[in-house]
Amino acid sequence: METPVTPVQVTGTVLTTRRVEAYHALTVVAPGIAERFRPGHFVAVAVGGPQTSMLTRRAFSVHDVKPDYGGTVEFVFTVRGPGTSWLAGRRARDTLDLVGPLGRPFPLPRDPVSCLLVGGEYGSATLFGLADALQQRDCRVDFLLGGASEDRVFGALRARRMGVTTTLTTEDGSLGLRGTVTDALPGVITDTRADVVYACGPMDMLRGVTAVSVEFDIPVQVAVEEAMACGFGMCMTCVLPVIGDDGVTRMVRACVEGPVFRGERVRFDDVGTIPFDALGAPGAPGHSGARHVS
Amino acid sequence: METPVTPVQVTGTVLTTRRVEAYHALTVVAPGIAERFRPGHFVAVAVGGPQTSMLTRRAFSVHDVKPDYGGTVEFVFTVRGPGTSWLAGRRARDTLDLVGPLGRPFPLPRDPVSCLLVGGEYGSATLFGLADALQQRDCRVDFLLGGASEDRVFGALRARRMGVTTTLTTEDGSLGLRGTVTDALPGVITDTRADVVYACGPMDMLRGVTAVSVEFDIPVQVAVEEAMACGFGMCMTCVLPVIGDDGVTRMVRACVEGPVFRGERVRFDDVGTIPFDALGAPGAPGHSGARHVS
Amino acid sequence: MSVDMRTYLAHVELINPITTAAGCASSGKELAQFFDLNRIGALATHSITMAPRAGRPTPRVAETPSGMLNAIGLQGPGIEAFLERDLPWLSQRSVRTIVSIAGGTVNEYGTLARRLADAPGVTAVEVNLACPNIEDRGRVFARDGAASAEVISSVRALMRYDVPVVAKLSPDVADIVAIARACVDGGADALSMINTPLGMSIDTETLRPSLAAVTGGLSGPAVRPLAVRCVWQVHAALPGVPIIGVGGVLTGRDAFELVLAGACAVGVGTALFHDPYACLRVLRELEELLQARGFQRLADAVGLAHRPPGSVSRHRTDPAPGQGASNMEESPL
Amino acid sequence: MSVDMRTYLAHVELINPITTAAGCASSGKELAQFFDLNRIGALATHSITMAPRAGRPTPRVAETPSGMLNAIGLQGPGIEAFLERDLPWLSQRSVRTIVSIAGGTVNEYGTLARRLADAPGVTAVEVNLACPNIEDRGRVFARDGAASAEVISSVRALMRYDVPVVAKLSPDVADIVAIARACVDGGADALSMINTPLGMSIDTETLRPSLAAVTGGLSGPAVRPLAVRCVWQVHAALPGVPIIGVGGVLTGRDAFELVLAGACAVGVGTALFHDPYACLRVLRELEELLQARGFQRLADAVGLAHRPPGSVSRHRTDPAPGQGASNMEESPL
Ligand SMILES: Cc1cc2nc3c(=O)[nH]c(=O)nc-3n(C[C@H](O)[C@H](O)[C@H](O)COP(=O)(O)OP(=O)(O)OC[C@H]3O[C@@H](n4cnc5c(N)ncnc54)[C@H](O)[C@@H]3O)c2cc1C
Ligand SMILES: Cc1cc2nc3c(=O)[nH]c(=O)nc-3n(C[C@H](O)[C@H](O)[C@H](O)COP(=O)(O)OP(=O)(O)OC[C@H]3O[C@@H](n4cnc5c(N)ncnc54)[C@H](O)[C@@H]3O)c2cc1C
Ligand SMILES: Cc1cc2nc3c(=O)[nH]c(=O)nc-3n(C[C@H](O)[C@H](O)[C@H](O)COP(=O)(O)O)c2cc1C
Ligand SMILES: Cc1cc2nc3c(=O)[nH]c(=O)nc-3n(C[C@H](O)[C@H](O)[C@H](O)COP(=O)(O)O)c2cc1C
Ligand code: FES
Ligand code: FES
Repeated sequence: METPVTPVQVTGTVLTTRRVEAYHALTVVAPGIAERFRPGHFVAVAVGGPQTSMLTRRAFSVHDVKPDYGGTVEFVFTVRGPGTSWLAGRRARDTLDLVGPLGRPFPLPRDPVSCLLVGGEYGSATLFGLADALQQRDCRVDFLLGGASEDRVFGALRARRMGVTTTLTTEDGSLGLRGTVTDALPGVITDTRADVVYACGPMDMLRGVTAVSVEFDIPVQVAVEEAMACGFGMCMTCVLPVIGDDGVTRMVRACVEGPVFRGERVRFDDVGTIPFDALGAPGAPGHSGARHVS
Repeated sequence: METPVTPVQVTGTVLTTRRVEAYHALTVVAPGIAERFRPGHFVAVAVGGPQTSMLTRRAFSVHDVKPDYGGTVEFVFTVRGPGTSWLAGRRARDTLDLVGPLGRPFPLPRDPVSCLLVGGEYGSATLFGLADALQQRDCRVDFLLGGASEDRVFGALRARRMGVTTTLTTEDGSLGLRGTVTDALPGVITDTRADVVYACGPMDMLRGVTAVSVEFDIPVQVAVEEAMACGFGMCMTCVLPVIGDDGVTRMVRACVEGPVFRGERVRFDDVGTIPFDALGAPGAPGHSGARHVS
Repeated sequence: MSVDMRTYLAHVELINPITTAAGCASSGKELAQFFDLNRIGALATHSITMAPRAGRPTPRVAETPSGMLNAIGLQGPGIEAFLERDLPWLSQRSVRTIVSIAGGTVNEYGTLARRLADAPGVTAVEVNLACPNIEDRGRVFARDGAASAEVISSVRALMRYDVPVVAKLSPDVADIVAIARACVDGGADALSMINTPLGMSIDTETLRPSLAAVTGGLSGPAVRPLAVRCVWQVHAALPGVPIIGVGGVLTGRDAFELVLAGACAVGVGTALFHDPYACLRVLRELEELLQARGFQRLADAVGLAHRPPGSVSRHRTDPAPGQGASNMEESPL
Repeated sequence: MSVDMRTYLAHVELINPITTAAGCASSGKELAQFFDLNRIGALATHSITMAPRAGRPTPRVAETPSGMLNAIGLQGPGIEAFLERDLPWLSQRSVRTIVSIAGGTVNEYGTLARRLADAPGVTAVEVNLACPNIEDRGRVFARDGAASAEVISSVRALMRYDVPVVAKLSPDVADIVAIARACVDGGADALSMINTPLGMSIDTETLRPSLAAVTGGLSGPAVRPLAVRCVWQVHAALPGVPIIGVGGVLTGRDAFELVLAGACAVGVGTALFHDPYACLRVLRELEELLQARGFQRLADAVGLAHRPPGSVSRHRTDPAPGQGASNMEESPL
C-alpha cells in the first residue's frame, strides 16, 4: 500500500464551475493539494460560508488535478443535502476551504498488467487519475461505468477516449447495457482479460464487484464511501469492519486506513454493524464494561 | 399617533448596493412594503442565507422608498457584527427577506409648523422621508446632523438640498461644528424657531435632545433603537420604560409601541432597568412571585 | 389526496398539530396581523401570572449559534387583565387557546387554575414548570419530580375536568422520564417539552454577561436534538401520553422529526421571530412530507421512529387506536 | 507586547490554555500531521478503557444545526495498547498529555488509574464520568454526585500524587454545582466541562433515528451557551477550582467567553473536525483579543465577567493570586 501524504488546508479560489450531466464540477486553485495528489485521494470541503450552521466538512474524490495557476483540483458532485446544494451555488471567484489530499490512494501494480476500472455514478470520477497513472506504467485500462440512468453515468466520453474498451450500463437501459455494472462485470472481465479490478461507487456495487472478482480470483481494490465528519482520522465516524493481515477484523477508519481497501478484506455484509468477532466487539472476551453515554 | 399598518414578509431582489461614506446602502424590490411605508417605519431583515446559524432578524430604518419596479425600499447600515457584515456582502440580483413596514411612524403636525430634524450617525437615514412628508404639509424643515467624524455623518448633502438650514456636527471637528448635536441644539432651535423636534440616533443623543427640547418647551418625537429579536411585537425583547397618558410607567415594546415616542415620555435614565415604580416591577404591590428561570 | 392532520390533546381535538410555543406569540394579536389564527391547531399564550409583571431588565436576548438566549422574565399584564382583555379577544375569534400559567408556589398555580376554571375559551392549560419555587429556596419546579407533581395535581384538581392540563417540562434534568412520570401520576393529561435549557453568553467587548439577567433560556434549532431526545425517551416510557413537541422547529421537516419521535402536536417558538408565517409554513411543509411518504393521517406517523427497522409500513389504512394514536409504540403492525 | 498565556491545572503549568477535547484528537498522531503538538497547552486523549473496544455501529455521527451528534462508543485499543504504543509516542515527543479514562464501575476507573500511575508522560488524568454505571442499572455517573465522587476519590487515591485528577462533567443534570462540589470533595484537582448533553435526531427519509445508537452526544457551537453557563455557575460557587472550559469553541472569541466565565484552560473538540489547525488558530485569536483589550496575562481574564459592572480594570499590573488566578472572583479590585 502507498503511504499517506501530509494533508494541508487551503482556501482556494473557484476557477470554473460546470455541469456534467446530472453532476456539478468545481475546479479550485489549490496548489498544495494538487502537488501532493495521487489517484484515489479525496478532499474535505467546508460548506456554508461564515456563520453557517453546518459544521462538518463534505468529502469528495478528486476528479482531476491540473498545473494551471500553480495547481488546481477538480471534484464532481451530486446535490444530496444542504451542503452539496450550497456547493452547487458557488460561482467562479468565490473562495472554498479544502483539506487534502486525504486517504490512502490506489496502490499501483509494479508490472504492466491489464486493469479494469469499474465506476458507479459519481464514483467514476476518481478513476481517471488512476487510469492516467496506470497508463504511464503501460498498463492496459478498460472501463466499466454505470448509473441509474444515462445522465447519471459519469465520464463515459473520457472513458471512451482513454480505455481500450468501455462498457456502460444503466438501470433503466437509457445508455449501454440495461442493468448494473455487477451484472456486466463477468463478461467484461472475460473480454478484457483483466488482471486486476479497481472499483469506486456505492457500497452495494462494491460488494457485488468484489464478489465477482473473488470468483474470478483476481485482486480487487475498492474505494469505499462511508459517512465522514472530519476526513483525517480524528473523529472515528467513518469506520467499517475490515479484516487485517492477521485475520482479525477491526473497525477501521475509511478516511485514513481507506478509502481504498482490498475488496475481499472488507466485510460488506457487516457494514453498519460491529461484527461479534471484531476486535473489541461487545461481549468479546475482555470487553470493557465502560460505555460512553453518547 | 398614527395607527400601525399591517406588515408583510417579502423576498425581494437587491436592485443596487452602494457605499455612502462609512455606510452601506441596499435598495431592495419590495412593493408590499414600499406601498405601506410611512416615515419612521423600519424593516426587519433576515441575514445569513440558507442554513445560517443567525436566527434573529436585523432591524433597519427605511431610508427611502421609490416607485421603481413596483416599489423599492432602501436602508442604510453600518457593519457592526456578523449579520451586518453578511449584508455588506450582498450584491445586485441577490434576494433578501424583509418584513415590514414595522413600528409606529412619526406623527405629523396638522399645521405648517417649523420642524427641526435631528439625526445622529445612521439615525439620520429615517429623517428624509419624514422631511418629504413635512414639506408636503408646508412645514419648514431644518436639519441638525452629527456623527463621530465626517464619514459618519449621514445624508449631509441631501439635508443641505432639502432643509432651510442644515447644521452639521462632528466629535472630532472634521466636519461642521466640533461637538455633538446636543451641544449645537439650543442654538439651532433658537435660530430656526423650531416648533417641534424630531430625532433619531443613539439613546444618549436622544436623551440629550429631549432634555434640551423640554427646556425650550417644544414637543420632541424620538425614534429609539433598542435591541430587537423579532420586530413585530412577539418576543418582548425590545422594551424600555415609557410613561403612559395615565402617568404610569410601563415596559413597552420599542418595535410596536415605538420606535417613535414622545421624548419626555421615555425614561432615558432608566433604560436597561426596570424602574421600581413601573407597572409590575419586582417588589411593586401585588407583584407575583413567579419567575421564569430564563 | 390531502392528509388528515387532526390530532388530539387528550380528548380535545385540534384541527392540526401546529401550535405556537408559549411566550413566543405574545397575546396573539400581533400574530393575527399576519394570518387567521384559526388556521393553526392552537395558540399558546405567554405564561400568565397572578400579578402584572414588568419582566427583566434589558438586554433580554442574545443571539447564539443556531439559537438565542432569552430572559424576558414573564412580562405580562397578570391574570385579571388577561381574563378581561386578551382571552376574550381570542375566544371571540374562536381561536383554540392553550393558556400557559406560571407561579412561584403550588398555591399560586392553583389560584391561577381556579381563575381560569370558569373562563370561556380555554382549550387547555399548560403549566410552565420552569419557575423557581419560592418555598424551596428557589429550586425550579421542573427540576424536581415531586414538586412538579404537586403543582400539576393542584392545577388538575382546580381546573374544569374537560380542560386538559399539560405539564411543560425542561430538559436540564438528569432523568426527564422520571419527571414526566411524576407529572402524569400527578394528573397531567399531556406533556409539552422542551422548555429552554439554561444557558449563558458573555459579551467579549464589555467583558460582562450578554443578558442583564446573566443566564437565560436557550431556544431555537440548537436545542432541537435535546427536544427530539426528550420526546423520544418519554414517548418510549409513556406511549399513551400525548406530547406537544417543542424546540427548534423551523421547518416541516423539523416538526416531522418530533412527530416521528412521539409528539402528536408541535409547538413553534423562536422560528416565529424569524418568520411570522412560520406556523402556517411548517404546517404546509409537514403535510407535504407526510403526503410524499404516503401517509393518510398524521396520527399514523406519531412515534413511528420507535418501530424496529423494516417494520414501517408507509401506507397504513387500518384504523389507528383511539386516543390520537400516540400509543402506537405498543400497537403490533 | 505579547500576553503571558501560561496557565495552571492545579500545580501543573501549561504553556498556554488551549487543549484538545477528549475524543476529538484520536491518539494525537493524526493532529501531529498538521502542527507540532507541543505548541498547545495539552493534548487530551480519547477516553481509554480497560479492554479494546470496537465502539458503536455506524452511522455514528449526525450533523445538527451548529452542532453534531456522536455515538462513537469509546472505540479504542484499551489501556495496554495505549501504554505500549500511544502514550510512549506522545511522551517521546514531550507532548503534555491529559489522559482521559472511562470505566463501567468504580473499580474499573481505579484500575485504570493504577495502570497509569507509573506511566511516564501523564500530565493529568481526566475522568470521563459520562459512562453508565453498570452496578447501578446503567445510571450515568456524571448524573449522580455521590457516584461521581466515589469514582474520583478512587482515581485520586490510586493516581500519583503529583498528577492532577480532572473530573469531566456533563450538563444534563439539574444542578451542575452540586455535582462539581461532590467531585471536588472527592478529591478532584480540577474540573472539565462540559461533556456532551444527550441528544437525538431522526432521519425523515428512513423514518428512523439517524444514529445507529439512537441517541448521541451533542457538541459544537450549539452547546456553547450551556458550557458557558456551567463554567460560570461552578466558578461562582468554587472559585478556587481550576476549570477546563469545553463546548462549542470555534474561535478565540469563544475561548475568551469561557475564560471570562471562569475557565483557566479551554478544550477544543468538534472544531478540530472542521479545521485541523483550530487549536493554534484559537490560541492566536485568544491572545490577540487579550492583547487588544490590554491584558498582560491570561490569568487576569479568568472569571473576569463575574466582577460587578464597572469594576473591571483592563490594565492590571498587580500580581495575580498564586494558583492560576482562577479564584479572582474573590479578589478585591
Ligand atoms: C471518500 C468519499 C468520497 C466521496 N466522493 C464524492 C464525490 O466525488 N462526489 C459526490 O457527489 N459525493 C461524494 N461523496 C459523498 C459526499 O461526501 C456526500 O454526498 C456529501 O457529504 C453530502 O453532503 P450534503 O450536505 O449534501 O448532505 P447531508 O446529508 O446534509 O450531509 C450531512 C452530513 O453527513 C455526511 N454525509 C452524508 N452523506 C454522506 C456520504 N454519502 N458520504 C460521506 N459523508 C456523508 C456529510 O459529510 C455531512 O457531514 C464522497 C464521500 C466520501 C466518504
Ligand atoms: C428600529 C431600529 C432601526 C435601526 N436602524 C438602523 C439603521 O438604519 N442602520 C443601522 O446600521 N442600524 C440600524 N439599527 C441597528 C441594527 O439593527 C443593528 O446594528 C444590527 O442589528 C446589528 O446586527 P449585527 O449582526 O451586525 O450585530 P450583532 O451584534 O451580531 O447582532 C446580534 C443580535 O443583536 C441584535 N442587535 C444588536 N445590536 C442591535 C441594535 N443596536 N439594535 C437592534 N438590534 C440589535 C441583532 O438584531 C441581532 O439579533 C436599527 C435598530 C433598530 C431597533
Ligand atoms: C422569547 C421567549 C419567551 C418564552 N416565554 C415562555 C413562556 O412564557 N412560557 C413558557 O412555558 N415557555 C416560554 N418560552 C419557551 C418556548 O415556549 C419553547 O419551549 C422554547 O423556546 C423552545 O422552542 P423553540 O426552540 O421553538 O423556541 C419562551 C421562549 C422564548 C424564546
Ligand atoms: C466525536 C466525539 C468524540 C468524543 N469522545 C469523547 C471521549 O472519548 N471522552 C470524553 O470525555 N469526551 C468525549 N467527547 C466530548 C468532547 O470532549 C467535548 O466535551 C464535547 O464535544 C464538547 O466540546 P466541543 O463542542 O468543542 O466538541 C467527544 C466528542 C465528540 C464530538
Ligand atoms: S471521518 Fe473522522 S475519522 Fe474518518
Ligand atoms: S423585537 Fe420582539 S417584541 Fe419587539
